[in-house]
Amino acid sequence: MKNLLQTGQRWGRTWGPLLGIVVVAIALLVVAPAVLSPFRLNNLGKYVCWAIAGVGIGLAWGRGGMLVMGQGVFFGLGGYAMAMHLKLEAAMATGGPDAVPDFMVLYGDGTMPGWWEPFRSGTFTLFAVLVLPAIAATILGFAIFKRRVKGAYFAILTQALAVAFATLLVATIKQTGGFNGLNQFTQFFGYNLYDPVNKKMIYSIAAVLLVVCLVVVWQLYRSRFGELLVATRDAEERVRFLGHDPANIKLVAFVVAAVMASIGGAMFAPITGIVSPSDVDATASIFLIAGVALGGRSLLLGPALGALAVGFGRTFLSESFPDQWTYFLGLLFIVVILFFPSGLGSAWSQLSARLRPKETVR
Amino acid sequence: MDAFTTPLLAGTATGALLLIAALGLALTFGQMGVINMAHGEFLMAGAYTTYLTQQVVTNTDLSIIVALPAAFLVAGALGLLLEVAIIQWMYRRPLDTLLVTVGVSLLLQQLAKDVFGAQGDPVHTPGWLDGNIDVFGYHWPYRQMFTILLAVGALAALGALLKQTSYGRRIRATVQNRDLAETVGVSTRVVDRVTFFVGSGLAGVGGVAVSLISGTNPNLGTTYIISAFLVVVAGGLGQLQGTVIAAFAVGIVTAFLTDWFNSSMAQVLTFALVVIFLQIRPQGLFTVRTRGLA
Amino acid sequence: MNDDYLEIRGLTVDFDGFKAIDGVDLTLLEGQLHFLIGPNGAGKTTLVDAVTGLVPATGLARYRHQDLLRTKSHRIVRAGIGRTFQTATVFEGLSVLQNLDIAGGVHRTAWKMALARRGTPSYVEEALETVGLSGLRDKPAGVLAHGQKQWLEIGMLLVQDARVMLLDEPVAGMSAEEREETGELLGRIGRERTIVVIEHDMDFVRSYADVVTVMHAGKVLAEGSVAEIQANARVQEVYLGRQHKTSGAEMSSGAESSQEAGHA
Amino acid sequence: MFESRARHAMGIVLALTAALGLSACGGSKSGEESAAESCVDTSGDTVKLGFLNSTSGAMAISEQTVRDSLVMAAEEINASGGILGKKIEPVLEDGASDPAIFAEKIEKLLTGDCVAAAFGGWTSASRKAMLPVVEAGNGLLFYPVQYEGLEASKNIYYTGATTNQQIIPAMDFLQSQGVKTLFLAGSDYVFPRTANKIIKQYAAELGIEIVGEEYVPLDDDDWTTQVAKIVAAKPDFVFNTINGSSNVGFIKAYYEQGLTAETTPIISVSIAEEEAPAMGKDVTGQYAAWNYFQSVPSPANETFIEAFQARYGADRPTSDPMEAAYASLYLYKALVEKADSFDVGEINAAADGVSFDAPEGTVTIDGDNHHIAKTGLIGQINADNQFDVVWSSEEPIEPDPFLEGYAWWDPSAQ
Repeated sequence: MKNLLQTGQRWGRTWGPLLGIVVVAIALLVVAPAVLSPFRLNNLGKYVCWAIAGVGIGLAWGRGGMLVMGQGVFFGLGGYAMAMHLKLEAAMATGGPDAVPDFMVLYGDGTMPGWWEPFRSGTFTLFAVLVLPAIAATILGFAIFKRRVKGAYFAILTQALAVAFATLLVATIKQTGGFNGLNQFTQFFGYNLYDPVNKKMIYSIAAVLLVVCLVVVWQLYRSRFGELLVATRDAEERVRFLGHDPANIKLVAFVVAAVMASIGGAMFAPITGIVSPSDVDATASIFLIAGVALGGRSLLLGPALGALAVGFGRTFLSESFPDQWTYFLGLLFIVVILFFPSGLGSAWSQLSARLRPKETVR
Repeated sequence: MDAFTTPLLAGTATGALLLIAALGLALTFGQMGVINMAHGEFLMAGAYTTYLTQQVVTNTDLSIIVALPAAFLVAGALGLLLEVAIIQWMYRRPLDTLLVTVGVSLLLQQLAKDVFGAQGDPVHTPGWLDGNIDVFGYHWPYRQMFTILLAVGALAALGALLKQTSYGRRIRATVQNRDLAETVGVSTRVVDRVTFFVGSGLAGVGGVAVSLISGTNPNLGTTYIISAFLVVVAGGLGQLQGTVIAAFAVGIVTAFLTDWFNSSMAQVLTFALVVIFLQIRPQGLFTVRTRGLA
Repeated sequence: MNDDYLEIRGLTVDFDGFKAIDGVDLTLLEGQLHFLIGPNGAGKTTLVDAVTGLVPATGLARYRHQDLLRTKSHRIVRAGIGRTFQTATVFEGLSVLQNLDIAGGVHRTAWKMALARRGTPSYVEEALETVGLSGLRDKPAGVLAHGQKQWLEIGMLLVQDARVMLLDEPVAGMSAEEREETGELLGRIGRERTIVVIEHDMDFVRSYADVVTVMHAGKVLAEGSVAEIQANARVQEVYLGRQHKTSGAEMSSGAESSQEAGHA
Repeated sequence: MFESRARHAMGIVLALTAALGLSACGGSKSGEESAAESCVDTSGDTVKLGFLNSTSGAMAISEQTVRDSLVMAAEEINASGGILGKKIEPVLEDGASDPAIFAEKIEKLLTGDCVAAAFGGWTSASRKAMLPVVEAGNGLLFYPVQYEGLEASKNIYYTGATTNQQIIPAMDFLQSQGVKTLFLAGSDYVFPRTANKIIKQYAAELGIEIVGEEYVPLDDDDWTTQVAKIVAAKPDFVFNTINGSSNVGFIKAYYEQGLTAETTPIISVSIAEEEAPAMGKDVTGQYAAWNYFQSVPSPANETFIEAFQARYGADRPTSDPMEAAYASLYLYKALVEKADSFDVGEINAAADGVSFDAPEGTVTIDGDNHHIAKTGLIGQINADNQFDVVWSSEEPIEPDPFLEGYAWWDPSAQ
């Protein structure tokens, strides 16, 4: 009997999280498109983008102990890479293969910086969405982790990075559209962006990417790397005396988190139709953190569900209480961190752990 | 000549402002490990206190003098309230204090917006501060000199508090070894509260100086908080001299970069320089060496 | 004699003008249980820190022709030198098995790291067996007794295949029974390794030490067998002198036992 | 054993996801566009209009005033019988100072609430974000703020000034004052950069020398070092395109370093009646270029000010964007009544020449570019923080958002 119970528990440990992912997949891919209006589905798509970034934050912060306060930067790298391509697509659709984006004509001298050129290619853009943040995160992470900058120092540096990044974007009007950001896209890899059928398709791509990211972290969490990452979070110096360089372990988690944020950003561009500095600055980065904190930073599904909840709450509260909704956001941080430091997801699992003995009696 | 003196003098004044803002942070961060993201809003509270003081004390020459202790008390009281209501439950969770105070910061900004309105309120510069002196072509405003004096004063007062008073000894004892301090009879609870009060109060004083630059507005705190934290990070923990040098270095370097490029690039480059600096001295300028496995 | 010995020559650690280690020479041979004793502040832990890259030092520390002072901590570990800490530091959230498994991860490929563990590697089984924790393999390390955590740490060094083990007060706080078990364990595994133990408990030192080095104020005071050390006049002086300066209440148990040694 | 199962399981989850994803992915390529159906329902006795302004975030400071005058205009129109006999039912939304939120909310207003038209937006970023949504849904947006021009959408009516109605008149005024040297100070974003590009080209045409150009980020209030450069450059005039609270820091630094309205006057394009008293300095004698001032003498303006202060308090000043927002709702009423329909196509067809006796004077819609003809005014701040009109273009200026009628304009020049 005991054996059976143990088997059951092990079964649950292996399959339980996967079952959770399947439920999320069905909810996002089958239920949501069936019950939501196209507008609300598009809203959900935006939250899904934040959730993808949130999954990466869960890895870096929840499991790796790195409070990444500047994920907006990587969200922005992906978002701007995609937006540059969409902008060029829109330009080429009306102005031929050599057309340049409208804002360069309006605000600049009508010439396009050379580094925009490769983004005419959709393949290159997809490649850039994955590789650009990886390179940026590797350079930055290498500089920070190798010199053993961690804890609050790390958090503050990443936040300062987000501020610097947004400032840079605002100041480079002719290259990045400045404060206005990049917008007025017309198509997404040839598909008309304003056709409801296509919007649904783009939503589905984002949802599938979220599920894929969840599966990736699920595998990472149960791998030896996952164990080592948690070990590094809890006792970084001790890991050094296992013969590992903790910097490398953290770097991997940081880079994976950056790439996920970038993927989220890349889908954000076609779903909202705009990427601007206010989507990637320090405040936007804190929004990303809020969802992860709410859902449970070290859980598998917590960060994603938390990000979806915060996204929904943001829309709902700002529609219902347009003037007071920042109070709710402030209170959310205070209440969750003060009373549920491991997130609401953990509060729920603690409760269910207490209830479980009764269930197994049945 | 003015290509050199202007950024130098203006940067020193900016550095002085950063120093006042960073002193309180360095104190609470160094002693308690608390990362107070609402510190910028204490600056804002100081600025609004200046505005309110000018409504009551209509003599502008006098009001700024009255505003200094008032702002210290108001911001200090806010800090004390924060410590008692929230922070005291979160020691040993330093990263979490960062997130909680982000929430507090959002609340305070919205509160300021609702109480004082989204439009900023004017703060009048007193006559004796409204002028300048010509230094090699730079019309150096008295206000900037006042800011520097304020920073020096705050630093001297804080130094006296730490070095000369029994509270100071207790604070230093707590910074160096909290557990030991407790066993020899220092009430670290009281010490923490005093530190938080003083640290936040200093932000209030900084708020008076800020209000002379830009009046008041609900988002005023966000402008300074990141730079102040960069100063603390670059300065290193546990020693105020690091904070002092870092504050003036960041202020002056930013001013020169602004002069050579523009404000936006200066912000970006200053951040890059801090990261590069941390490559050379990862623990900041000065650090207290501790033994054992951290 | 093969190359598997740790050679230390003129090692100096300077903390802003204070010489915590001052020109230490030591040769640590394989197959011997080497004990490092001395009063608090003598520099024992700092010596281990210097050899394992935790504090910067000058002089020479060489193992298998590798200059340890110019090597990063994790590379030193990879070169076969492992250590433990005064306070047992195991990964409390992970199980005993996971703790040991993680210790064996250095030579795994990236691909293997990305996969979940399957079964138990043989070297992990062996280590479990050797340190006597087989029965507790699935327990979280956090719930282990103090002595068991120390054994787990030694087990992790075994999995790491550390040829040199630097153990910082492994039996502090253990019961007499546990000390005995630890001593035997060290004897067993010490035959084909270089083991250095920092210790205060002179009974323990007397029972198991092959070679004892006494440190005082950053310098090596004496080196030899237990009997030679006990007969050494300078060693006696250091411990007796220390007794005069310290009040009885503050004296640690370690100091008491060393003082005992001085008299014996 | 469990490991291999887990891998299978992972494979199954991924395959399932792919299948679910693909099933939802029936996209259609461009060209086979499915036309957006309008859901606007005006069959009842009300008509829904969306007011989309930031009431939170950094821009709330400005946009709240626009919201206030929109709400007042709606109440007035309802009191006098509504539009085509239908009462306005306002749907209020917060743009939260975030362009992406503006894009989201305008879509909600158009497709969820099915409003007949939306009013609002402030920053160009918010307008740019809303533009494709409004065009795709074939809705209507009324944008009430002066902006950098270079835009015309059939689905947007621009009731604020474009550059040839504010920037160019300001330059004409400077020339009339005999200005020879000019310094440009602005916030570091699109409007000031674009405005200054136009100013520099026109200045060359007018023979005015630009002796300096400085930008500071929107959220940075410290202008001390930049003002030092103005002191050194000793220009005849300063053209100020700073936006928001940064103006306070600029003005304070300006006076601190000994510059005054007598020595080196400033002409601003974003300091109005609301902002002037918030500077903490006596800014008497400084200039601003707008199309409306509270001091404009007209019966329509008297009524407007009276109503506004009765509704929101006697101490509330009225300013150009508020007036433009107020006028935008009345222009919409006039458009609908001329077209005798709420249909966007019919409104656009009837648009040319529709006019309204606004507080600033009579404004008329240009049917081609959907901007309106406005009179350019220069005001000088008096001791009561009101503006005395010191210069006027006399006639309403036809809107020319792309500056096609100006030979000196070369968009591709730096």
